[in-house]
Amino acid sequence: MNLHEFQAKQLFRAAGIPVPKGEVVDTPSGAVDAARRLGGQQWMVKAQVHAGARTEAGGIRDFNDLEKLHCFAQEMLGERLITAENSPAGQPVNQLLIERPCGVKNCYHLSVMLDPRSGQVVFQGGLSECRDSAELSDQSPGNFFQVEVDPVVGLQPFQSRQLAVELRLDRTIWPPFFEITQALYRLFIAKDLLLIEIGSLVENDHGQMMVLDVRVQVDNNALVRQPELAQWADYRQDENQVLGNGLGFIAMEGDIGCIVNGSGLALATLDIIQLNGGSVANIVEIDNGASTDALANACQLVWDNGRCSCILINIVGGIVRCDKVAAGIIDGIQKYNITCPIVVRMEGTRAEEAKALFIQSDEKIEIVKTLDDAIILLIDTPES
Amino acid sequence: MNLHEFQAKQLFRAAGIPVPKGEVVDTPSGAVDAARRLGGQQWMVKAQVHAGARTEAGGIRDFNDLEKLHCFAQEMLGERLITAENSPAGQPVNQLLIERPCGVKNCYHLSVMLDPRSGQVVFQGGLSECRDSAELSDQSPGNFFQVEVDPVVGLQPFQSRQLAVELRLDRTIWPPFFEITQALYRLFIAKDLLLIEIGSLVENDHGQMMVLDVRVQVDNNALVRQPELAQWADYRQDENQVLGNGLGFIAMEGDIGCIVNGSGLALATLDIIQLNGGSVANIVEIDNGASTDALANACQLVWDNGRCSCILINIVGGIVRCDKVAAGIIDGIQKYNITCPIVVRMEGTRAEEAKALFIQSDEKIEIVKTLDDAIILLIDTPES
Amino acid sequence: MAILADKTTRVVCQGMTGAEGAYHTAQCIAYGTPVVAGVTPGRGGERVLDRPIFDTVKEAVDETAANTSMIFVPPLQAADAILEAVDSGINTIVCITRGIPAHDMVKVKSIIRGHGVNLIGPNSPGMITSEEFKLGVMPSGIHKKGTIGIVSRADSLTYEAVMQTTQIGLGQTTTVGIGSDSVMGMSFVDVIKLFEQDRRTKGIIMVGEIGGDLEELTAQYIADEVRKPILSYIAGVTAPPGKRMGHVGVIPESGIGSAAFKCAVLAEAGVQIVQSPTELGSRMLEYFEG
Amino acid sequence: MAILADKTTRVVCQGMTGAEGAYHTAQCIAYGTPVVAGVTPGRGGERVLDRPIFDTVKEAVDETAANTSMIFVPPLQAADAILEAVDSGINTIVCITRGIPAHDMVKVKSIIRGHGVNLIGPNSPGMITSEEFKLGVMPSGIHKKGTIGIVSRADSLTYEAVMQTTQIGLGQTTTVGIGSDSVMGMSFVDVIKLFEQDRRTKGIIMVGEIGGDLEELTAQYIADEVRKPILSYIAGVTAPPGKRMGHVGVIPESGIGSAAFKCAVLAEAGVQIVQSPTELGSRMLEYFEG
Repeated sequence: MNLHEFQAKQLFRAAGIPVPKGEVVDTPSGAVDAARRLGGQQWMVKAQVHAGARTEAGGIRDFNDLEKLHCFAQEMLGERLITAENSPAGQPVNQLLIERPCGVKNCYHLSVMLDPRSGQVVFQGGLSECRDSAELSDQSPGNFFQVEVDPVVGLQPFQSRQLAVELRLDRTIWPPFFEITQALYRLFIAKDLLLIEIGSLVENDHGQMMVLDVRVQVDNNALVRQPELAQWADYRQDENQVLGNGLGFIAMEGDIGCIVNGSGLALATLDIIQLNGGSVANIVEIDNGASTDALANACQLVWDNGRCSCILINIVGGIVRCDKVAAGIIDGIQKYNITCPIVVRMEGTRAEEAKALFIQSDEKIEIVKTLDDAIILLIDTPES
Repeated sequence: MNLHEFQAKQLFRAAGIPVPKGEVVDTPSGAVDAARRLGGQQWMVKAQVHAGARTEAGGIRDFNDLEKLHCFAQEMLGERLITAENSPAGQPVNQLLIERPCGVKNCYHLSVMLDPRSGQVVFQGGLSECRDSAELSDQSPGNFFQVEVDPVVGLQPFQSRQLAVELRLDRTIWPPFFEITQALYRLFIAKDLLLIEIGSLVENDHGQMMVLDVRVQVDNNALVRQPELAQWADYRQDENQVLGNGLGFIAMEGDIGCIVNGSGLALATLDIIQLNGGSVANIVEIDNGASTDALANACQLVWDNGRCSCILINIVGGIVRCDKVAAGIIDGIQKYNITCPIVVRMEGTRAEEAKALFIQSDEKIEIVKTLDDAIILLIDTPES
Repeated sequence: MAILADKTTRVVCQGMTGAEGAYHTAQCIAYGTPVVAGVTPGRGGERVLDRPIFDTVKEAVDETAANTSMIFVPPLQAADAILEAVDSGINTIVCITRGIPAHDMVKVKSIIRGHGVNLIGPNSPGMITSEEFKLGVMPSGIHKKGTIGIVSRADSLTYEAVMQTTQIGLGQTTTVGIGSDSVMGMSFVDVIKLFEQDRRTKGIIMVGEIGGDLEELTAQYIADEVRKPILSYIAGVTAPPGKRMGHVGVIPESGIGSAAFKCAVLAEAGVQIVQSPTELGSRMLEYFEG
Repeated sequence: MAILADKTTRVVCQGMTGAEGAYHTAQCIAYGTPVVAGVTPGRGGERVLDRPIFDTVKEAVDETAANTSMIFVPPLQAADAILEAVDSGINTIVCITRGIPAHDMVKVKSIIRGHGVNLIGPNSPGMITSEEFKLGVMPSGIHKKGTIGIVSRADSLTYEAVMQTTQIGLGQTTTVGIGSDSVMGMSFVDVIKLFEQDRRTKGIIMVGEIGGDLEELTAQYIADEVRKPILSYIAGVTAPPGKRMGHVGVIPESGIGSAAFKCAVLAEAGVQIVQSPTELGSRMLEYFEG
């Protein structure tokens, strides 16, 4: 799960990592009030979406005129920002972060991430071409270097020194840099983060270190023990996501809706349909945690008020039991009044019981034995 | 460094580990006042010395009569308590701990210690023959069992469960027991402890767990980063100790005083003197950290106002430089007006310079080449 | 028996008293798996599925000589369960639990490194030696004793590979789902190494998917060490690049993580690539007959 | 060269810019030790003793191919210094620093286990191959090239053993002080193993002391593996039992930790025991001549 920049900075502030003075607002007048409270003659206004490359997309601007700031806020709020890193539909801007800018002497980037393969926490750093807007987008592939931390051992002081030396930091800022690296590591561990990406860790004009821009990603699996972060979820930002009720959603542009169990089968179903000339409208992945209600909801998501012209239900039961899925889907078909053709292919745990349920349901459902059979029914022009 | 029981319990209380209500006092009237404040009809009075086996030695008693309690406090305070675990001179009782007793349903002992060889933190537990006085002395060699914790990994929940199962704890007290083991581990690590020995971990009449008796040992090397514990040092308790200024002291009963560098050489010097029929009055070990002042102080400690009849100075320089030691000792001899014969044997780093200093000093000092030569000079009756 | 289990295998199930644990353990027992005990803290002394329940794995090992564990405990307790199994001398662990926090798993990996433990999963359907031994949640009926070793990281797609090889008549030796979490125990390489050494296994099917670099890392090993025929399907060849695909994350245009890149490096390593999972069985058969 | 150093050894000194570090490193250089660099965080770029100073061990290793470290940093920074050395690829570390908290050292031991690093100390006088190579703080003058390997955990008493063997004319191959802290790196066994394998070493002297169980643990290894003559002195045979003896702690009446027990198990393992350190040289000579 991604955090918004203002949320990440709130975590940083609590962890003792210096960030610029700032306020988050959701109205144009709020933006102006915030700028007044922050004082000074110049303000950064940063659109809060779960994507990088906001500067190039016009989502980050600086102003020295409150009227212009107000206009920009008015333009931005409620609109969708399309950056090089998000989808063509962009993401909604519901909040703006207003900050005091800071004079930059030197600029670095520093990431902390979990390397799933090695099982290490990796600090990766490099020099950054800094702009005042200070947001990381495409990095020039400069001299990156990394330090690997065993999560059982933790970040050692010598590793912070190695980072400082590699970054060629002025020795006067070693002490605050060491504090920042240790605080970042503690935060990374304490909050179950998968990624902290500081686009601009700057040494400012006063020889202090400060974080201007940061992206933070939290482990979805850990949200149950991070209730304060779970509250920060902004599902409006991600069209394709794990919905938290045992469903995952992938939006495509075609006309065949799919309900599938497991991500592998979802991708394979996509492959088979598209390699046979069909096109997929969307895929709902269900997992073992999906309740009967969630399964009905899956039908609603796939059907999407008639956007799809037919639906494929492709379930290979294992820990997921086919009959339970069938019951939920039959509920959904009736509840959401789904009228398009539905093709069902079920194998594995309790598949026979499931098929019996479909037959009893009186809904117009074709039950097929193999995926190839399903394809024939779903795709009008198999020769394409 | 050992802590007093009341100090250990203060740590426990802060760590959330239940201990009986109690107060520490240093006067008989204070003892009575404390008992009144604690309320109830019965009180435990526990002499605070750095040794176990206090109950058998009469250092722990329970009273239901405040006058008798007052008398006991009067008898104890300012006296030396001799237990089976301390030296014949005993240790001074300067404080008493007054506690409310607690009804005991089941009693266990549980130790946490650092095993230097394996480098593991060892939890050792067993059933305890519990008395209300609840102090561990010699344990009946019952069924001990242990769980080893890698200090890098930390105590895992399953290890607490293993302990609970081995102790055959009633499942109703598993949750508080798990909390106590985790709190003990955190305390052990956070405070640089070498030993936590809970003589009586009891399940009381109300099904709660409580620690009645505990001994705690802190790593001397860590006192610099444990300032609050360093303040709790009670040097009156230990006649033989590392004095903190680079000197260690071992008191014996003979007549030859020794100043030696390093504990190995101290023991070897003791061996050589005693195997040759001599007897040692005391040994001061000096280490590299000893200042010139401390070295002079070493002379005072060894001389002990004339208790020793001769002094052997046996230094093999390495990181310790002989000339620096010589200078400090010459100072000491003059400052404390030491009049007995002094034999010096110095080898190693800057030994020649050291010998020159002794010769220039005009003090009556015999310089010898080997330990055997020193023995001949020191011991009148080498044939014994 | 083929890989990861033999005549000496004795299974303890951690979390056998839960609904999922009890259901699937019963299926395993019915399949012939020697399940000897269950472990649920606080439930020691009970019997479930006619097997004794212990409070700790250590007791289960002491009393029943269990050496293999199947784990069904809830996600936040699963890392502790794995560490308990390793500490108690269990040498093969199948962790079915999904949703374990990544930080827990990287710590587990670091701690058990060098212990010589086979950890399958987490978030794995488990492993099954067809018609002999099952340690997991896969449907039993579709597996048929045969000659193909299957290893997959694409959960439900594993069954697809199994059905294909069953229908075509080749059957399977052992099928291993290595799990679809990013932090996993045994990798493709670890399992393929066992298949390469196993006399009964004549061919290997590897089912991968887009994202990560696991298939890329496996290619070099295959090129250097694997002599048996090996066939692979990578799910997601038609997934649009630059788009977030569920738990897989954003798929790059090209390079590490994309299906095209994975297929290319595997093909170069001598792996036969199929474009659709429906071809898995027929292409393997072609290999043997052709 | 004898043990723990050879023609490829290149030494970095961590803490060389401190007073002790500079003094003793100068002595080591004078003795012929190939000291190539120093490391002091924040002092990189300076030169001390005509050697470059680096901020990190990694830089020192990269620039000077150092593979051995001598550590003089203050006690609370020493554990980090050891870990830094290991992380940077140093394979032999002599830690002179005394007063390192025990918790720091047990963590270090746990972390470096399995890294194949030789850690001598902490609280060690270091090691010296007589008239060739010195990595430590022992006085140089008393060492004479010869045939006896000396290992000791009794700091200043080590020099006593050296002087004895020098005076009697046997001389030493290498002398190793394993340090007198309770948590230590290389043990008696680790060093004796190297002496047993070393062709130049003809006899071994082991200097122990009361307390702990290190000598007891060594006895079994000697009985099983050591063929060279081995002589031992255990300091404290006359220490009164039940009494606290400085840092050694309370000495038991009998059993593990007492001098009598240590001497008995060592004698049973075939070790010659001397009662006084003044006999170390003469008894070893007797052995060779008798």
